Amino acid sequence: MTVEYNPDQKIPHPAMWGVLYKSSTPFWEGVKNKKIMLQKCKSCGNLLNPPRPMCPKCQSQENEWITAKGTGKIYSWVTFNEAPHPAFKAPYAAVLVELDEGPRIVSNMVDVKPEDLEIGMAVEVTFEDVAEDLTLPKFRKAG
Amino acid sequence: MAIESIKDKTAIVGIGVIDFSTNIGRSEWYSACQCIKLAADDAGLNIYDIDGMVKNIDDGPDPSYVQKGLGIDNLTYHSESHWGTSAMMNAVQGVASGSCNYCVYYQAAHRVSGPEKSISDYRVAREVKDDSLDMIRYDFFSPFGLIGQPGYVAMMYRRYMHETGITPEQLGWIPVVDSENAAKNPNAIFFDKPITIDDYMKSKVIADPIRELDCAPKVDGAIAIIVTTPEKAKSMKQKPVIISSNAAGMAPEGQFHTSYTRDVITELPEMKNMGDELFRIAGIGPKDIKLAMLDDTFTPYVPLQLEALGFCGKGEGAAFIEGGERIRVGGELPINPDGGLIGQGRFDTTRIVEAVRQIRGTSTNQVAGADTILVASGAGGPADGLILRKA
Amino acid sequence: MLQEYMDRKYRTDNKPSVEANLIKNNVAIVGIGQTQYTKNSGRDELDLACEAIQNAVDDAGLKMSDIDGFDTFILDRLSLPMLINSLGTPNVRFSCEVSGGGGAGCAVAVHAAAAVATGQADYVCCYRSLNEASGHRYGRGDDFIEYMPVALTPNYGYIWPLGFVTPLGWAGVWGRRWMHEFNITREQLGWWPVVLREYAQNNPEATYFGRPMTHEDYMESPMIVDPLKLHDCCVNTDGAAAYIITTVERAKDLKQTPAIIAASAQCCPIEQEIQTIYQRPSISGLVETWYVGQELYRVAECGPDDIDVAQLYDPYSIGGIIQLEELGFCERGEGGKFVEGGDNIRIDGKIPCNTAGGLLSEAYLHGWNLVIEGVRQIRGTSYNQVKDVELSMVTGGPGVASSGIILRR
Amino acid sequence: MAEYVQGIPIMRPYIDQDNQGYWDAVKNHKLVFQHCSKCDKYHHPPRPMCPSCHSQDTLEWKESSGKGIIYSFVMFTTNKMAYPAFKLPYAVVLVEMEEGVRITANTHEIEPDEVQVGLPVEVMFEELPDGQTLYRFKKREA
Repeated sequence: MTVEYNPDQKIPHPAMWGVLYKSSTPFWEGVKNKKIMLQKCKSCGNLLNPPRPMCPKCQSQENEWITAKGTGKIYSWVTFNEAPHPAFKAPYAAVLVELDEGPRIVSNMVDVKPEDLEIGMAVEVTFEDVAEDLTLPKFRKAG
Repeated sequence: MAIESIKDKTAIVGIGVIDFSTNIGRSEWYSACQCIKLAADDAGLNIYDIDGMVKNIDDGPDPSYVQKGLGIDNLTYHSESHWGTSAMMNAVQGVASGSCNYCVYYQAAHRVSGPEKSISDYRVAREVKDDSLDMIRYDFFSPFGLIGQPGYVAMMYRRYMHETGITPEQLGWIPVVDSENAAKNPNAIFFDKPITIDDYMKSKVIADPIRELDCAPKVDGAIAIIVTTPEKAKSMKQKPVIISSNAAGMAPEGQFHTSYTRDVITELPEMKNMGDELFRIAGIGPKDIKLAMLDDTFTPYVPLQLEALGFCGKGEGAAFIEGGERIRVGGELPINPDGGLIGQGRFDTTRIVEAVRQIRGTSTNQVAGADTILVASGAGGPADGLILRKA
Repeated sequence: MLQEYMDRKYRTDNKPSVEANLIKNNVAIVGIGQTQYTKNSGRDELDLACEAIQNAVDDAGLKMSDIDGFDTFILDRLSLPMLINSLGTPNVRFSCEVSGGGGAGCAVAVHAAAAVATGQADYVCCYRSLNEASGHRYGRGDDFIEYMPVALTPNYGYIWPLGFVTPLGWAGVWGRRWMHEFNITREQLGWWPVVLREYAQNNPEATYFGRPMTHEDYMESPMIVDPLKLHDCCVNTDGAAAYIITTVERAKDLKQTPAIIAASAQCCPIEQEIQTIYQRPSISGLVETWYVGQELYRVAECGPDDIDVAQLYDPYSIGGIIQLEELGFCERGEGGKFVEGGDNIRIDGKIPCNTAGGLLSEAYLHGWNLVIEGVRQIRGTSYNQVKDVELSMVTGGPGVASSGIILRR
Repeated sequence: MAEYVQGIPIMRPYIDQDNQGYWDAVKNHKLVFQHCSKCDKYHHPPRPMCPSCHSQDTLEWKESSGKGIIYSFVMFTTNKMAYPAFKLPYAVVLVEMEEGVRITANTHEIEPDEVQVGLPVEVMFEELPDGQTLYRFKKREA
């Protein structure tokens, strides 16, 4: 099962307000281009997730962006029996995916029912255009 | 000389609580003035002698408003704090550093009937003009429908179940014991009779695995707490409650209820940092605590707090609460004899008020020998706490 | 109401004793840091804050992991958890925010000092980061479209519907009353901005560096809100600044000459509003600045004549000049005459003021730049160094719940 | 003075339990002030407690004479600090009322160069284009 939306409601959009949210802009630009981008400290190689302007390990402000493989495992999940926002049709699940590179990101599953979810399930990324102006990285069962 | 610690440098001398409700019919400004007047009466203090005010940032109008009702000529110390009861720390520092004589910590929040409710609900969904950079963190959750605190906590709770085997049948004892205690507290409006573990298991699962009864409901209320020095307290109306210790704690990669990027997400490292500091300042250990006022805004945090604060070992929190015997009044470590937030609604300062009453011996659900009490707040985010003792 | 202010007799019997004040002479500012002050930083506030804080940590000779407390005031777009997750400080034991806008310019130092003096934190970092020039502006009329008074600030309901939404306008009301009661002239007002602009010519970091202004230029500048002209008003700035507070004991092992806090004060007198302080018996003075000054002098056990240099929070010229009166640098109603010609506030004058250019000519960093300049004067590293500075005063904003500190060597 | 530009919302007061009586009166073209019946004192802006006796149930609304003098004022002459719903220039006056409290308002039929500290004024009411009622001040004989 895939998350279904109520067509007359606006899905919450991430903010891409240019200078106001500069740190995370490359992540969302990447998603538009169907890639998961990860911020990496140029000085110590630490992966920064969520993106931020300084590396908490070495205080360097120099960083670069790498493309994640898009594979990982389910680390945890929540099933919403009541939708906390009118854009979503309950029930649906939000999953926490641990990427093979290490960082964990929140997403939804495609073609997996909430009751079939398991911690440790191998998953791979897929991109879904959920609205005219919004693409989201989602995951399907690997293989 | 600067001092080593705030141990025994301050005391709570007055508390003021208005009747909680789900539709209070008054402004928060009104309730703030009202509860401070009650606290001053309780302390036997002239309102005009109050010269310090602290509060939580979103709860109630700021000191300049409250002052217009109270008529105080000048405050020499005031500030705001973000979470839990961490404003208490500012009150303690203000008094201990000699910046003010009588500092009042007020929390006036009408979370059901007041207009703030709609603002914070909207904020999560980012539908209003809110340009705080804080909003950036929701960007990685909201588009996927992970919205609202019950969902954020459920993500951690599922992992907690997976790692330790904790079950809802165990966790359910928190609301069951809370409801037993709440039934004895006239200001705890959510239970007039205790519920059973069966009632809990039948409670609606809203964000699986979080049930409705795992979450503290919203409430309208107002509380004021007056802090001064133990010396000044001696000549006042009430027996002072000494602040043995007061601390706050944070930890790397922390976010409110969503610290998912940590190596282990099923611990409360902020709470551990805070607890270690609390015990260090007070010079005592978990074994010396007779009663714990813990943050039960969401039930999974209670066993995690027991672990973080050293009341039991890692992974033993679930067994500690199961059956309720050890956490009831009369048990090994009574928890929240006022009914907690599950029984009274989300109102963090109730924990301090109940601790004060227990030490005074005036609680409606008195714990025998409750002379040393730990108060913890801010589970799932920056934590803060107090150890209070009898003078 | 406010009898002690009306009588100019400060009550000391209801204050904690000076001996009980743990902040006095026990706490010091040991590190200062800032970013470039620009009109368009091209970076977000979190990014700017990280840089300024790192600079302050380096200046003090500390490691980032030493910082265990943070302090700022409200109207900040940063969230503390996000900031900490960038800086990587392992355990933050203290944090707080102060309400009241620019009045809290020094209150932040008060609370950080209280934390350090009571052992609740070792090194507290006070930070401010703004994109006011390129991004969100506080206090511009058109920024208020879509805003409505809300529950926590119902008193805006009596002023906003009048097209009366900006602090500059609100301050103009008490400014005019002061001018009216004491026959202050526009020519006199102009000397404050003119002298500050002179200072900025020696400060390469100042916004108006390289752009001098004569008194004639001032007189010819356009009226913004009558009675205030363009050059009566502060600049808009993108940038960040930070400073670090610890005990004098710890300061001994650090890199810089500590700027020791001889006194700190905060106040919130009754009928306090954000500038619309219209219900007080007199509005031709600044009650809050008077309270701050009296408390500072009481704790530091000194008077206005002992102060060698002052950084007065001046979002508008009138705010700076009336503070001179309320702090006792000149008599009530004499502020206009005192600044006339500018000599009294120049570097060799009676009380050199805002020696880096202040909010009008250096930067509008909500008073952080004033604290930093106050520290530089103690260290002897100011671009406009006053000779042999023993006591350096810094204040928070006028017309709001205010604050101040006196620094000493 | 005080005319409006179309299309930009004029702000409205925030009305709650503490100031409902004040704004209800304005709607009925009356100016009232909060008064404590126990202390016989006026307070403005309205508040939930009397700062003199700390009573929360002796506060009442008393109608004002509507007369006062201009205590101070500002004139908005450029769009920089003005609210864009207003046509320039416009004045905001602080009026000291006979009851002793001071209130702010816009002016009615007073030329910019006539606005002076000390000018006697009296209240009048205006229906704004967005339907709300607001008080203003006009000249009166001293």
